[in-house]
Amino acid sequence: MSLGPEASVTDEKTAPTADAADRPGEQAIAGRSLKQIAWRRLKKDKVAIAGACVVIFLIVVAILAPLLIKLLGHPIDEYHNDALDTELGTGLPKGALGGMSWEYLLGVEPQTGRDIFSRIIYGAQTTLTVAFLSAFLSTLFGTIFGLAAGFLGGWVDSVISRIMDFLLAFPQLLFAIALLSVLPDEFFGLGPRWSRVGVLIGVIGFFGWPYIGRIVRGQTLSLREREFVEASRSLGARSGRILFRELLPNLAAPILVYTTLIIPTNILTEAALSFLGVGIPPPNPSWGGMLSDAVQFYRIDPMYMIIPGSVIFITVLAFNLFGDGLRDALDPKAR
Amino acid sequence: MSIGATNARPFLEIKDLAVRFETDDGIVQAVSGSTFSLEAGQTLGIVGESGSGKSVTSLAILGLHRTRSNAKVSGEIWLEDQELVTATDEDVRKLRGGKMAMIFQDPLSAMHPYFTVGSQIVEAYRVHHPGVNKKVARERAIDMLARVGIPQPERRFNDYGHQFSGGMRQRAMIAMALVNDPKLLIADEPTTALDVTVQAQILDLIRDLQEEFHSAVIMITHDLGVVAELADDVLVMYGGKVIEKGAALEVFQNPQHPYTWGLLGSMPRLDREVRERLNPVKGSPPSLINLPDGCAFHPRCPYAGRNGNRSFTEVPELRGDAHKVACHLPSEDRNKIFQEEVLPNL
Amino acid sequence: MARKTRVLAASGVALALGLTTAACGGGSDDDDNGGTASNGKSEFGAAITSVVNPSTTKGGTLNLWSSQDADSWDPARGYYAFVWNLNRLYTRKLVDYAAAPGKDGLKVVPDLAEAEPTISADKLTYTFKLRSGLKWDDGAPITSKDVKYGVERVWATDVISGGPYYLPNVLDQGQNYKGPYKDTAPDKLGLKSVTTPDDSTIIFKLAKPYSDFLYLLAMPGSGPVPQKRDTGAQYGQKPAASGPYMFKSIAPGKSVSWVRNPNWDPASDPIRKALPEAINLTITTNADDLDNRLLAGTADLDVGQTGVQAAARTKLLTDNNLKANADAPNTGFLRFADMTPVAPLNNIECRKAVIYAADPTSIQTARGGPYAGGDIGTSILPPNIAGSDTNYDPYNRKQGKPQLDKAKEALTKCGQPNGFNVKIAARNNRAAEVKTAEALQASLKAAGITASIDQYDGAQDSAIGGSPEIVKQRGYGIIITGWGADYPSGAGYMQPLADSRFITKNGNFNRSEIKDPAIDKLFDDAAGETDPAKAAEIYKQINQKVMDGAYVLPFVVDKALNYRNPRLTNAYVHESFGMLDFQALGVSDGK
Amino acid sequence: MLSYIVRRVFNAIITLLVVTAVTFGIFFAIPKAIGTDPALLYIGKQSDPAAIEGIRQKMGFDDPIYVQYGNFLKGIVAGREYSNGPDVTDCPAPCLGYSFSTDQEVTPLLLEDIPVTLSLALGAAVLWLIIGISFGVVSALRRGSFVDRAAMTTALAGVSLPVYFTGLLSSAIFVYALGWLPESNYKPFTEDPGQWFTSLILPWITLAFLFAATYARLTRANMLETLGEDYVRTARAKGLTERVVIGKHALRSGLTPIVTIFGLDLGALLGGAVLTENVFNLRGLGYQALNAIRQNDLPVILGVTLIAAFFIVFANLIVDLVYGWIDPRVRLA
Repeated sequence: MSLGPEASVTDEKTAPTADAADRPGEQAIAGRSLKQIAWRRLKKDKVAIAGACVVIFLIVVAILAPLLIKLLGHPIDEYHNDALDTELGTGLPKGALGGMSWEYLLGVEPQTGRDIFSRIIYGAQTTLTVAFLSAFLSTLFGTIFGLAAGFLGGWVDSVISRIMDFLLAFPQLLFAIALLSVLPDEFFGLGPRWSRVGVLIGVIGFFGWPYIGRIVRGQTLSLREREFVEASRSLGARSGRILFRELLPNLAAPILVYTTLIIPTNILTEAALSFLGVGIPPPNPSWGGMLSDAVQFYRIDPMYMIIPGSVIFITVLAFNLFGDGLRDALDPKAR
Repeated sequence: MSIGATNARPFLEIKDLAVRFETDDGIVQAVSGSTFSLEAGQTLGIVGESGSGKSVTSLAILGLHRTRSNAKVSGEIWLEDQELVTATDEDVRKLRGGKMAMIFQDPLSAMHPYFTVGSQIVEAYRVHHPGVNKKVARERAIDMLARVGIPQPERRFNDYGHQFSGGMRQRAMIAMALVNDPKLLIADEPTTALDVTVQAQILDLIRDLQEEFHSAVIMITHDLGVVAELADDVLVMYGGKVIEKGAALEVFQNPQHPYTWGLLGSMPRLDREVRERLNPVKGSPPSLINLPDGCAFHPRCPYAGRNGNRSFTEVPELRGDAHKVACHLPSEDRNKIFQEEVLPNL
Repeated sequence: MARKTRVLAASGVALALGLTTAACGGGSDDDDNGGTASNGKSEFGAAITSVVNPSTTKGGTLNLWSSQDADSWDPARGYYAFVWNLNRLYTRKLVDYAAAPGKDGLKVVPDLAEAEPTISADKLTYTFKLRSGLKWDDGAPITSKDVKYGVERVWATDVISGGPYYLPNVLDQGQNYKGPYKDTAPDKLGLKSVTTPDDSTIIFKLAKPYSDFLYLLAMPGSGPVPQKRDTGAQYGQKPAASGPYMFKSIAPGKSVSWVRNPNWDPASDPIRKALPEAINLTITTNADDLDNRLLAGTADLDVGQTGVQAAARTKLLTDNNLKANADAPNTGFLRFADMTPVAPLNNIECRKAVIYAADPTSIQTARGGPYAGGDIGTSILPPNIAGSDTNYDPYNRKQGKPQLDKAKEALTKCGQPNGFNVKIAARNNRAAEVKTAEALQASLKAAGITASIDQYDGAQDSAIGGSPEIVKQRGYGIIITGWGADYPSGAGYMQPLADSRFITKNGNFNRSEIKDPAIDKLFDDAAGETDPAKAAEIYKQINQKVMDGAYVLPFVVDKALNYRNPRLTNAYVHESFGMLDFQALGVSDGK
Repeated sequence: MLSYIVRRVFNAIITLLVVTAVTFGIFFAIPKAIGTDPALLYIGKQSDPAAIEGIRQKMGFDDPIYVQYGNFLKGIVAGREYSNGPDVTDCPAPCLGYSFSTDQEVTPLLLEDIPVTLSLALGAAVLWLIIGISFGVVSALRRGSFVDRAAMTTALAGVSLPVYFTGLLSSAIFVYALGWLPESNYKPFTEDPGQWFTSLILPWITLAFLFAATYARLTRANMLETLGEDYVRTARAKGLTERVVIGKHALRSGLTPIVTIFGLDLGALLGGAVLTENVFNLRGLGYQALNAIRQNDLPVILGVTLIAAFFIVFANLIVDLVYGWIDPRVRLA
């Protein structure tokens, strides 16, 4: 997660928010299942629900991208010189607000005349795919290694913990850039776009796992000492059973919360890497790449910067709102 | 204690105390309609399960709910001649730690980890004795540490909480609470976190100190044994309400409320062979957001409806004089049940 | 065999963020950028054909700015065009380009030499006599031995790498000379083909006639270096000055300041004006800040001369008062794509299909538009090289539209009626090249040609795009590139691009791998041709042959829209650099 | 305590070695993998075989990697000499080698960048600490109030805004549209304090905004947790004024985690604020690093990575020590 564009290296989300003042309330509603409680709270959290709606909307848009573009836009790599000012030779979009019109809903790119609307929608595909899958990857690795470290203890724990410490003490963004700039552009016949998506998922997912790993390890350690695990162990339960029947279900809530919360971070990271020129290769659009193109023009065609920037902002905010809501609803400390 | 009497108020008098918390999930009625009083030099035991409102009651007396914006307190709390619910924050603050002090359940978490034990006691002393210089305060703190039985108090003065053993830590907490000779001492489960042997020492200490300072003590606990040992009067709370109160001896010998019976049944006793299992009160504590109508205990009460009255909507009052109880069941029925069904199993 | 384009400043940094636009340009058409102001008054493009604000007023400080530092101040190591231009301030050579606008500037005239060299009848021996009284900035005399020593340093690429490497090709002649640092001769002047019979005479002996030889001697690396003051790799930190200005201080990445060289005698120098009292160069990281300073008049000139950024460009093009102090000269660069022998582009018809399918306008716009990107390119010879013909448009590109019917036709002839797949290679550190590749990709799509873009490490261009083996291995069919001449002759410009003998394992620039004996022979003919007009005719033929073979797809003839402070005097574009002649500049207000 | 420090320092050194070894390995392996020669990178514009051979010898590219790595380490500790016969270049300790692309010594190159990054990071840190912590504390104390909600909404927006967007947006507004600030053009403080300040205002604010948002959320969460702690209740029960309760008892432990995080954040930033520096054209370590990566300039990449790792590891060390000083439980454990 710290890959995150110049974000705090810490995971502020680990900070518990349970307030002792609420404890009477907690006791009061004890007895209902955690799921029910969480769902009830989540439903009441209008902001989180709004976030979730935006997220769902974006996912639908990304899935329907080809259709939407047919209906409302133009192919992403179609040049439209007619939408640009060629008279004075500035190459800027004709008309106000970066050339916004019914023809081009979000205007056109300077110097190429490509439809920004279409490119934003296609960018959503890329961004969301990368963000979700890399979050999944981090979660998978984080859970496996965190569980292993916390459950097995001993040298396994020390090795995994050292690796996690090491990865966290690494100039990660620099390293990701360096790695991305030398990894192959194409493999498995996926084509440049999806190959790159794969590489991005790998790199972002890889640098993200220690964060989940640390949390899972900590939770496992504390759960391991809890009565119910002790009890089942004393009853002769095998490790596998303890792991999957006792530990994992209890880890599910925090894992879900942190997975949700690294998605927005991954979006920012993907955008940052694209912004720095090691993301999705052109002409495939990505939000960060569009912002990076906009650097040249933001003084004279600010819309070209504002649109992808705002889209990144709204998407990340929506995920954060939803994630925060989910965490508040599920916060294990509030149980 | 009779209302309208011209003689002086009791040392502490609580009238219709109610504490509510507004939470996201609804209003939590932590304490409702709690009324009791306490004389100087006396000890009141408040017993109940967790969530029964006993701790909230004590916090309300000290005014510690005031910093919580979601807490609402109503009713009256009279400490001698001063009403505390309507008093200003500043007035209450001045009483806190001075005239009334509190000992908490877990001395480790109740002590600031970054400050030495000594400095925390000094701080408590100086806030109520603003003119006193550090040296005097220090001597006072060391003196207190010695009085609560901490060996080598000069040396321990500079230690941190985590360097103390559990019992010593609680002694230090008591020293901190008593440093200003409080008239009212509230001990909230002071021995729960301690070993059994240490428990006894701490209880002895509290009793000794009470005698020495002639304080009134409120002993909050879920352990009836503690109450039996220390308390003059007993208050049984359930679901935020006082359901039985009376002299300790009276309540123990002749408990009136089925819930109290349950509590007594769940008490391990040394004078009796260990049974296969204790008799806990079956079921879980009620939701304070949606309290059952009428007697909050009725869903768990094994005797509810014995008299054919299955309506619990009417709130039973605390009836009777000295020994009071809030129960739907007529006292004859209860006595019968107690004698025939409960006592043999205790 | 070290041929390499001069690196233009902005394209050299190419901060990936695209913070600098590589190669911008403006102007309408060819040479006549409206610059008709022969009265010396400033108007748009005036400095291209005439001297703006002619003056002989001395004094003041010239405030030069740059968004990029020099590659090296060592004359033998610098390769950026602006560095060569700035070298004229402190490095004199035997011969140098004349100080004049227009085609006159392409002439090489005596500098340290007192006259044109005596050339033997067999065109193999060049004898120069030095002027008398020439002095270094420390007062020591400049001798022919200093010149020879300077020339020898070009060989020493193991110590002072980075500069052009033409002279060894002509003068080593099998000696396998290792440069002065490994020279076993006691005076370190062991190069046999150059002799210095006395302190004012230097004789070059060539193995075969080479008509462009004087151009090589006009490069900064051929200037004199005093052996005593040579510190090898560190020489660039304090180079000796033979010209009118000497270094006062060099703060790498920050600033440079020059002051007058007291030992320079104006009488001995027919080229340099030396008007300002001092010259400062400030290096900034913020190109937009530089533009703002230019427009505000607090900076005099961007020495990169690669064009202002998009924001300032818009201002310049929309404000006629500002525009009057701007020029959009040809930079001497051509932006084009090489088509390699990777199938199916080994078939001429397939190559033609690409040329016809490419949309000249969208590529031009992607490069900055008709004004900022440059004129649509039609052949490989840019207008500043003798032999070029701006009306020569074999593929009818000037009309600005892709010719899909012709492309289809060519595809059919090529046996690929449904189009084919091709890989476009572009340097990842050149934003404009990537943009060009995208535009090309989009227009090829319309003709059914499916192109994918491969961005390769631009820092390793010579080892990737410049390696035929790697190109083949990676299957690059089209390589986006750019090219500017190191010296303004047809051979200097075209030979590395089109002569089969210039194909090298690394650092290759004949990336189309043109192997046409007829073209090779024409180059040989031109080398022996001393009549410039006849040579120009040969180069014209070569140009046509290359275009007939459809080896390259020219994009634009690069232009740069530059702004100059109105207070600058003697401002004119020097055609050999494609930028203002820095040594001629003065300031009108004396500040 | 002493053995604790020694152990920590030892760990730090090991981490640094691993970081450099990994970086070195990767960047050595990469040119091999894609079939290029680092000597070619040095030569840049030439491909003269003699020149390439000269560079190869001088830089020792023919040596096995562990020898090269050994030489690299030796250079840092004792300095080294590059030589291929007549051409000897002395690189004094701490020698990080020569840049492939500019042929400059890496150490002074990076030393020049450090003040830029330092100015950026420290200035921003002051801002974000003040803003983040004060809003976090106020929000925690007035939980649910308008101030709390406004601050937390802003903070959530803050953590959702990429710094490269806020950077561009702020300069579009304040530099270009309103003209309140000049184009940023960094000057060292020692040369021109005024310009130093004006060129850093926007980067500071941009960077601080992001971090302040994080810190406000974090501070609030920590403060809420601390305010719920038993010892804060004890402090109140002692009759301490709210000022003392909050200012002494709650803040002290509520801010302890912030110290940790601040140390790590600052450490990471000192290694180069890649995005901010690039958006604002600040030629610091992050700017240098990105450029070097683009040009495959191994010595510079290695140098920056080493410095960045050093700052991170050093910050970790400091945090550990400070933690021990603040929290007696750590110190006396």
